[in-house]
Amino acid sequence: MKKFINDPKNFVNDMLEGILCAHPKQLTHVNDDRHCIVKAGPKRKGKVGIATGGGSGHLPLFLGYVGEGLLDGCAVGDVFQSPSSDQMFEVTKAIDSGAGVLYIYGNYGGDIMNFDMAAEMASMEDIRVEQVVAGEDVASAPKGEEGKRRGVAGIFFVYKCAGAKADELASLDEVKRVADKAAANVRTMGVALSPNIIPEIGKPQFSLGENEMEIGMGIHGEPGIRRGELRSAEEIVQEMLPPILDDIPIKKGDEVSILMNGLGATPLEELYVLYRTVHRMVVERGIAVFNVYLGEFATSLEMAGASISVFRLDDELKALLSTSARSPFFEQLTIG
Amino acid sequence: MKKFINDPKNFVNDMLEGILCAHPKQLTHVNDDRHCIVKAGPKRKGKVGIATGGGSGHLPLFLGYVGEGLLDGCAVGDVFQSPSSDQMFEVTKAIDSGAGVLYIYGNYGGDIMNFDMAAEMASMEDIRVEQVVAGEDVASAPKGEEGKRRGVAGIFFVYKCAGAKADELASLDEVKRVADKAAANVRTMGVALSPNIIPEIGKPQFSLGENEMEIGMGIHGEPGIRRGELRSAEEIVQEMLPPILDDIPIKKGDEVSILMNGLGATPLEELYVLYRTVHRMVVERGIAVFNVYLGEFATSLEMAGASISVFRLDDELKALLSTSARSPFFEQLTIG
Amino acid sequence: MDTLCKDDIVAMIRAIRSTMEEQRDHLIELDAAMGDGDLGLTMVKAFVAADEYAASSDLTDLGKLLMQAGMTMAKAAPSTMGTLAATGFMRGGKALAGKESIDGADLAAFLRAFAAGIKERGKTEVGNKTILDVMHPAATAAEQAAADAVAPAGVLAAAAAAARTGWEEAKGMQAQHGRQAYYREQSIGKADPGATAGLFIIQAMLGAVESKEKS
Amino acid sequence: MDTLCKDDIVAMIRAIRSTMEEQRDHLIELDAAMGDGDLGLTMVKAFVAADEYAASSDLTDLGKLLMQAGMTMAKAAPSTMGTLAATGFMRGGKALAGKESIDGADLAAFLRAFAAGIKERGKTEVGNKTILDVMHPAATAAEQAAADAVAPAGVLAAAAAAARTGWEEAKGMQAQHGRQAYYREQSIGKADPGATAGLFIIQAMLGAVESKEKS
Ligand SMILES: Nc1ncnc2c1ncn2[C@@H]1O[C@H](COP(=O)(O)OP(=O)(O)O)[C@@H](O)[C@H]1O
Ligand SMILES: Nc1ncnc2c1ncn2[C@@H]1O[C@H](COP(=O)(O)OP(=O)(O)O)[C@@H](O)[C@H]1O
Ligand SMILES: [Mg+2]
Ligand SMILES: [Mg+2]
Ligand SMILES: [Mg+2]
Ligand SMILES: [Mg+2]
Repeated sequence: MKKFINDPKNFVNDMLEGILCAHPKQLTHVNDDRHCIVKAGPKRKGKVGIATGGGSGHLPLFLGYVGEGLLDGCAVGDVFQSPSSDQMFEVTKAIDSGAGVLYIYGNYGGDIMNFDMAAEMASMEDIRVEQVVAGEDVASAPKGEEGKRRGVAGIFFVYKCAGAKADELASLDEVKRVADKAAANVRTMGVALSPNIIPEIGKPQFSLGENEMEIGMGIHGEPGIRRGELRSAEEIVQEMLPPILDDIPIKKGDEVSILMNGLGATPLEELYVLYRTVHRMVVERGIAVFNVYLGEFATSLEMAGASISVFRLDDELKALLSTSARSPFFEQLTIG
Repeated sequence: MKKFINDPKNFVNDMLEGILCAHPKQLTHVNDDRHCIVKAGPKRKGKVGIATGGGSGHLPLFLGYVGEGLLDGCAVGDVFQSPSSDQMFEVTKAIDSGAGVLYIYGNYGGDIMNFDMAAEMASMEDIRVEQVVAGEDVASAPKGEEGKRRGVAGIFFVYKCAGAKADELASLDEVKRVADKAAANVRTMGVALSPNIIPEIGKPQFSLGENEMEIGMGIHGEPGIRRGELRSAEEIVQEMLPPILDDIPIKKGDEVSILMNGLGATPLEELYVLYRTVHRMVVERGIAVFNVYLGEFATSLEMAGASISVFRLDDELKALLSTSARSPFFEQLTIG
Repeated sequence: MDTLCKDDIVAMIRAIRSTMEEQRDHLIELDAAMGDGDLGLTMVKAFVAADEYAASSDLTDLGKLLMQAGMTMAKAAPSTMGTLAATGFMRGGKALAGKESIDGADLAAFLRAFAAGIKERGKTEVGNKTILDVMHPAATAAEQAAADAVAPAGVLAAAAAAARTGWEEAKGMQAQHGRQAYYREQSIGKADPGATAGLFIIQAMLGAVESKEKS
Repeated sequence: MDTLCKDDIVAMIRAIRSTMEEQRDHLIELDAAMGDGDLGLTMVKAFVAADEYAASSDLTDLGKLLMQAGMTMAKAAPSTMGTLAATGFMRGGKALAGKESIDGADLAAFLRAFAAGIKERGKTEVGNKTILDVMHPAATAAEQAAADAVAPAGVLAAAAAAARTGWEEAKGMQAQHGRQAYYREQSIGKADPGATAGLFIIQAMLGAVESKEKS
């Protein structure tokens, strides 16, 4: 295990300490617990608070989207572990300004149970909480069973649109409506080339043969659709993209934003090699590309691999996507 | 070699095709050669053009810093290879708006010779060219032999400050002065944990033992200061940071911007674990941290490793660093 | 012996902790086969926390003690199973609120509330290849034994036997929840990690009471 | 034979290409030991391009042909050595501008301009463990031979012998430029990759002329 770490037991804590001292003007923590990250500075009266949460090991997910025009708080778990309901509740209290709080998180058992518990605690303190669970990995469950799908990199679009809406001082119902709409319009699939290593476990989480890839694999090593010999970038995209586009479906005349995401160890160069084919296929179908996000938006430690997310836009989503945003991990100047 | 590629011979071309179709509003190419990348849209009359160039495999270096408030053009070479003088010359012609062109690039033999040749060609066409060669890797040559030092991630600061100055429509001499000043105030050191693989070669560029690291290694695998057993993140920073700070020296009362850079495969989480100790040591010395850039700013394909750059600020550099900037690889809203 | 006192409850939690520590790698392996491999770590974390809490608690209300132990677990190990086990202890403890000693019927009530808590928190049913397929039959068997006025050791023995059968039956089921569900038919025939952890909990409780009887 | 014609020059470039293709892996290895390992790739690229250009060129001006071959190399292989070799051909060719046949003195002039070009472009001196430590003595030996009115094969034989000696001497030097320089004292005793490529160039030129004489 070759990693820049101190005691593996302190990995998450050391990381959080690093994050908090690197970005003191942007992030702080509450309840004396670094796992409870919130935006620094005063709350904006009347603004819906948006919280997320999830395991560590996925930076910039989840806490990386706490920022201006984005989220207000994040409960941080251990590597690939849900944070506790308690921590979520503390974040909830800290970010509520009276307008209620929206939870946006990925569809994982532990997270759901803990956010449910936190929402129960919040309701006992008269904080109104709504929840949007993102699950857009088409490899994780067939059409018709959307509710079983994992949430992966596509949650970025849900954050961005909900964050922009909340910034308009929209009501909790409105922010939730937009988040639901964003979640309904994004689809993702991933492919893994090599495993990651959880510091506390110290050995690879799964194994792939010397020349193997797994299409559809999840960001915790969940099984995909097909394991087989590594193919060319073109063939990989030709296998991955159609199920993404055909699911909603996204078709001729639609306009999309594309997120080409690296899982950790894959160089940006290779993501562009993949994107080249994505672009050609999307354009061939008569779909217009509004913009492209390429880089690491949701990772799995040092896993080599990539995911493709396609986000179908309408005027409302496009406007929300285009506003400026700023977190320590993601900055965007207004588009257009 | 597990990579998302098609024919290894086309790696750079496929990547460039991907980049150009992903960001058509921001980047374009000239002379029918994708290796000659320039900013899309009209030139700004009277603005000094800034060009860079270098081998591929280091994204976001070099072309990733072509953008608003940054550079105007970049000649792109093969993996770890200089682009040709010809390509540099084409970029030079394309970005000159009459105010002259500044070349900013890293201190590597091939690049220097080719930029020299390009400058000669430009002077024959009456384009005034000045050059700033960045070399800030303290591990690559001792104090006193600064001219021999490699340029690595710290060139980001030179780009940012020069780009902001050129945006003020300052003269070529002024832009060069600022670039020289930025280059004189940044110091870097790296550490590698694992090698990279050049697609066309197909096997690791160097080898490190199962539990080895190399402190001071360059981004093409150039030798470092010490190879030895992997230590804890704290010990690694304790070894790397003092030579960086002591070189200028950067001392009590100074204010700095810190760039904690990942070389490719290293997760952001680990960079923050490293930064935690960087921060503590810097603060203990009475140095103030203005801001922190953490992520991948200069990489070496899928090399696992990191580099630390410290940039000593004065009021001028701080103001230039703080302006907004936008490229497909780097966006920054105005700081402060 | 017809009732258990505070020391017995504390010893029970200690016994669960020891079992989890012993079975840590086994649980990691089971979970890694079709999940994320964390179950060994989280169960140890959960029950180390519960044990440390219980061993140092001044509470005489055993229901409250169990509830608080559950809350400690929820903080220490918020994974799926950590949260379910915590919920089980919280609900089970709540069912025993006010009791300073515990008899067979109380144990049955504890297990019933434990199973009901899991069912509600996990939004699941019997037959979905989860810990519920162990805890539910265990609670039912415990209730039957308690109805016959059986003492704690007997109640737990009945629960453990039913748990074991439930654990076997769950093997044949297809996973519907969590990471295991992504494996669909492939999950059939394999032991469910959470069910296995549930079985260990009940077996450890029984073991603690039995070893006390012997001493 | 006292002069070389266009076919001979084209054959010379073809011979350099073949040598580089044969020595590709050897050059990669040499460069990888203390550099980035690209030398085998770039020399092949450079001379494949030069060969393809020369074989299809209509030029009768052999100086111009060599110059253009150099420019082709500069585009095809802009690495340190690619650029230096390209500069060498461009400057060497310039020195022969207008010639439609080439004698021993012309070859000496070519090598002298080649070496001077490298020296200027690389901002270096003899003794810095570079290709110059091969090309400079080769040019000097060629000039001496040419002063004695020796024919092309003899001039190149003298150049190759001096190049070989220069290559040996460079082994003992410490690298001052490029990636090799980062190895400081460790570079002493090892063959310089660029000097090796330079030696191959001269040996291939000689080989081409010799094999023609034999045929
Ligand atoms: N919704 C659910 N209801 C009840 N039990 C569940 C549910 N989902 C998962 N489980 C149980 O949890 C076990 C996995 O626990 P754990 O490893 O903690 O999950 P994860 O690592 O995915 O958070 C499964 O074997 C199953 O017994
Ligand atoms: N400034 C210089 N002047 C002359 N020759 C040089 C110079 N720098 C390097 N060389 C030669 O170039 C060789 C390395 O070439 P190459 O592998 O192309 O370099 P790189 O890969 O670093 O660009 C060295 O062995 C040396 O002979
Ligand atoms: Mg888990
Ligand atoms: Mg090179
Ligand atoms: Mg698990
Ligand atoms: Mg080389």
